[in-house]
Amino acid sequence: MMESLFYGASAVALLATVAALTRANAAHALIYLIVSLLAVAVLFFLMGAPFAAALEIVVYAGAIMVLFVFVIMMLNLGEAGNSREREWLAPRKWIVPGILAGILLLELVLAVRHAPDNTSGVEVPPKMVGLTLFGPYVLAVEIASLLLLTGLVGAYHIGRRFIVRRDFSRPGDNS
Amino acid sequence: MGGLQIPLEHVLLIASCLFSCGLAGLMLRRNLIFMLMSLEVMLNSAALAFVAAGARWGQPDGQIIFLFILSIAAAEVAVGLGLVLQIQRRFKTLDMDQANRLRG
Amino acid sequence: MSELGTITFGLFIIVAAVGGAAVLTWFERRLLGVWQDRYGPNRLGPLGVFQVAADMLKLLTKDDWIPPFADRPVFVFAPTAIVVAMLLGFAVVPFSPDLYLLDINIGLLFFLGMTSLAVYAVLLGGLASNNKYALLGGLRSAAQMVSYEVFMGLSLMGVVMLTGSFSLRAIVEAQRDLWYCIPQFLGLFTFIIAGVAESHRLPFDLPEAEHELTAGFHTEYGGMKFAMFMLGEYLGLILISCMITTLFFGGWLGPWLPPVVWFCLKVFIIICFFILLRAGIPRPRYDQLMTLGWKIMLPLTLFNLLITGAIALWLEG
Amino acid sequence: MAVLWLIPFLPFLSATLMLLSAGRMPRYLSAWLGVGSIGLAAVCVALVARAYLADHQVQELTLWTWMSVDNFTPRIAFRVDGLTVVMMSVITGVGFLIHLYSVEFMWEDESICRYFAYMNLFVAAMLLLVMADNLLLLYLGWEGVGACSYLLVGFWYRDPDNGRAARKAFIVTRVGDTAMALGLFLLFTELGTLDIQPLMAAANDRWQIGDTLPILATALLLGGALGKSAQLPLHTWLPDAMAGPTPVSALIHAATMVTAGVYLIARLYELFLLAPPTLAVIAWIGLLTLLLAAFTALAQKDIKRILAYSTISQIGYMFLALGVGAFASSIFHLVTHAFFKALLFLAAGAVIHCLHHEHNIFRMGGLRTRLPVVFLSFLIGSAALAALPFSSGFFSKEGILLSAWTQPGIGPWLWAGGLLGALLTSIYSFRLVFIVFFGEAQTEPDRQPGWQMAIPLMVLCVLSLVGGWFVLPLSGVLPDPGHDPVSHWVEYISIGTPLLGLTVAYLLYLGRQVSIASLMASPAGAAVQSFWYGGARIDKLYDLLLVRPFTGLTHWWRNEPVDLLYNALVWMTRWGHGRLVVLQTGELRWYATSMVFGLLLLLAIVLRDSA
Repeated sequence: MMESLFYGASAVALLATVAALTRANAAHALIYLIVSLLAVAVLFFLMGAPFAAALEIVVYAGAIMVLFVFVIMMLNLGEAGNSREREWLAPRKWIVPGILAGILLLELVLAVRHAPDNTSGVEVPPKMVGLTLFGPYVLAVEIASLLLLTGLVGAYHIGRRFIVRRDFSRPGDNS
Repeated sequence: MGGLQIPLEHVLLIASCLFSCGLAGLMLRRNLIFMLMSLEVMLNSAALAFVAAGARWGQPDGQIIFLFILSIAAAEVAVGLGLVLQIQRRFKTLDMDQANRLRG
Repeated sequence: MSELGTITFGLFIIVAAVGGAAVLTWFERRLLGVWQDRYGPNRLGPLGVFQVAADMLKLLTKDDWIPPFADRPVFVFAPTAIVVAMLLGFAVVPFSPDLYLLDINIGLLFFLGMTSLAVYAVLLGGLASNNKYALLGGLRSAAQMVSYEVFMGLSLMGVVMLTGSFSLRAIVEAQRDLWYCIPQFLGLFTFIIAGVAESHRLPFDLPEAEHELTAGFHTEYGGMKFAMFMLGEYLGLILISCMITTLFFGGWLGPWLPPVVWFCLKVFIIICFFILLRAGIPRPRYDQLMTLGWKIMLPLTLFNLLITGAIALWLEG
Repeated sequence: MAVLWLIPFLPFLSATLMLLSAGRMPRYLSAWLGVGSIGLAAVCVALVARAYLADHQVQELTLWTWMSVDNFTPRIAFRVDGLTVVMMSVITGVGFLIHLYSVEFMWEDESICRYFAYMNLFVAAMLLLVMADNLLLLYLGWEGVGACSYLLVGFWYRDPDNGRAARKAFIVTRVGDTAMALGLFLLFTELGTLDIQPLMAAANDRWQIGDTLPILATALLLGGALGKSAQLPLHTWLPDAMAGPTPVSALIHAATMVTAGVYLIARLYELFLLAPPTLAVIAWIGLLTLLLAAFTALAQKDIKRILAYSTISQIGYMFLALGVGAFASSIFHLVTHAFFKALLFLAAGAVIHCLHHEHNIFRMGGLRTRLPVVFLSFLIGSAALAALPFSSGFFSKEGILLSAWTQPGIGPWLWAGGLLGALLTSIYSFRLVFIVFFGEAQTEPDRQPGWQMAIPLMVLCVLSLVGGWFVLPLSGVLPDPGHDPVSHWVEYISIGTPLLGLTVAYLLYLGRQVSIASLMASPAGAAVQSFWYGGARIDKLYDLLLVRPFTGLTHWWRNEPVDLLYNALVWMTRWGHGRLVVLQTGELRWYATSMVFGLLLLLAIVLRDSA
């Protein structure tokens, strides 16, 4: 039962990912991507990593992807954008990326082929994750926080001038 | 509820497939938003591999690396989407083949 | 509980929650009427209680129209998302010591995940409608939800710290001596505000602010799909009330009465409080909303977290 | 001991509060906080000292482990023995008096809050320095006091000269600190610990007297001590550091921080005992410094610079004592010096304060009747500085001279040098008294010192007088050489020398029985005077020896043939750039695809190797 759930979720994840990356409409692609992420969250949960599963939903699906939707809504390219995307997705353009990705997949399959181990079947509870995170990994946490701070400042700086504030006090100037 | 015992190979295989898909998407798509999405897929597949490895040993380290990947993804998306907005404003397109000059 | 029992119970919860949400539409209007010194629906049946049935009939028989310019699949998908997410959220609520669907040790995180997924209904609804007002409503909603989700999660971490677990049953059990509404009053306060904002009810209903955006993200929706949005909103209200009860008011704990009754009683009181909130407080401006979220509530939750952590360490020795 | 951690924490807390207020704190509140926190710390120190004096039990307190890297685990831990008790008492006691004094001195300054914040931070860092049980924590305090010294010397930062003085103080001490850091590295790599007690034990265990390694380590540590304590050749920053407010000079550049070097060597005396050559060097450096600074002090005009050179000279005595192994005498002199030099600085500050910020002693005069409290303080301070009999300086300096005398071999030479220094000290200190307080009035004081100034002066007067009778709880902590009884004439001479100096000063500057005006007017005399006035030209020497050659070298190097190599490199890079630039299309997908190519290749190689 659980095994079949696992393989089902894997199939959903794969199919949704493929679908996500071949859509012309960004919103549709995002919905597929979210489905894929939820499927991966199920995989995490089944492998005994409930904390990672929850975070995958809360942070990945619930926050990061919302940002994507937000930007798509802000840009709101509409049908024109979709048709152009469709044009860019012509079968001819698939050849090189397809071949390269195929070779990579082949190589990866060759590389992981000899892993005879099973997953342990032990659930790693959030408390243990937390203790390890703030124990041996505390320096990495600091670095990650620094990275996030950098991301924050960078995003603020880069995104700041997207909305040009009109100066309403000077009616003649509409630049 | 305990975890599931499945061959590690299978999980890694799924992660490889996801990674290849993401990579193909990255090479295929010209729209910056889709490229960012492909990057997310790749990061996510790497996270899957890490969590699988953590599950193999029953240790929290895999999940911790997942957390770091999560923070990297968050930072990357924040900056990346900021760039999307800027590029759209300056070039009036998200086609990365056209936005190829250093100075906008 | 047996497999079959679980399934039955799950179905029962779904029916009860949906039914509760339906009754709530009537109840809210009556209660608002009382507080605002007017009648509210009072024509059909005793106290107008059959108004619920009438409304349902009207919504169900309405023409299920989809605007031609809309993004069809997404347009249909959006309202279902919120109902599904909210109903899933009920899976982790412990109604009594042995009346629950799931007791996973990340119950709280599961709830947070479901509320964060509920955002998509509003977002995608607004996007798929292909309508200015809907889009603006969706954008507002996205920003509001993302902002308020941040401290919603953080406001609960004080509770988690005191209990040492994400499991909702453990959290209730830990409140045997003292309900967390006392030591975590800051957490309660911020969580209530975040909860109102997450279910985008008044006073934080900016995504659908009638005066500016006609009806915001569901401008184009009608009939059954509109009903589902409303259903989702009321389900969200009930879910948030359940969570507040569980996390801060001792869940099923209470003397004399059976646990389930206690639980329902508490949830009922909190729902009344939410309706009172709607009756009493005007809607803020959008920038005020954002300022409140980032500059007041977030520091407040962080402060709460700091103090709670310090006290927890202190008690530990 | 529970109150132990409060001692550095209280000043630190109040400094943090004041810094966080960003100068918006009302001035009376800053004053209360600034003085109060030190006062409370002093009370805590008194409690700790009482407990120590009762049972001579070393108190230890580990707060937490600072960091843990491999077997390097320095702790935030305090260790209080007799030496630390003495230092803590001096720091908080004298520090409290100086803070109290500062309230009046700095009251009209707009940034009094910043002043007290820096001062409290300094006290916290200094306490950390003396209380630390490992050298890394000590080093933290060491750098902390350096930073505070920088901040306070440049306190009136609007004047670029003050900023320059602050930078000079910082950079010159940094030279020494670098040496010290190297010394710490050496000690850690060799002995595997920086905790002071285990370090000493390990050093005694592994090293013989006269080994190369202890000599090298102690020499490096000595470098730090020389920089911080303004000894030859790193003394040049201290006279310039007088640019800061006078209470700062009293606290940091006379009573406490500059003696940190002495403390360091005393704290690590077991290590230094393993390196006799270093000790000899310390003695000679001390002697040279004290003579040089004494001569220089004789020629100065600025009241604070005179005191600054006198400080250098007195610390020279302490180094001399350390060099001859009289560690306890050195610390004793440190304590008495802290009393009388703080007194002198504060009195000088009062003079400056009352005379519209006049620094030149030749524009003062006749202040004896106009500022009686200050006169009395100055007189007592000078008497102690000159080591007139029965003042506190007399006892401590006597101890140092006798220890020098009993040193085998070079002892008499050191003794004679020290004696000459004592003579000079006596002359320049009474020159100062006679010129400033006697004779004709040049400038009229426009105010009298208030109680916040008078009380610290009084207390320090008493301490300067009776400080010599204190018995410091150093037995068991520092070795007491217990020198052999010396013949009486040695003692008589060292008692008589200051009196001789007083007489000379009287004849030259007050009685005017002997005129040196003609001597000073002669070319040779003028040259000698200007030589000493310029601090023995050491600043010039450094400029000539270090700065000029360096800038010259850089100028010369700028157009060197070596550049041809780099030019060739540039040309090749340009050429390569021209060829490779075609790869940079700006197309993101192209980049990604090429990266994938590389990845595939690498993976293939790895696979082939593993297969």
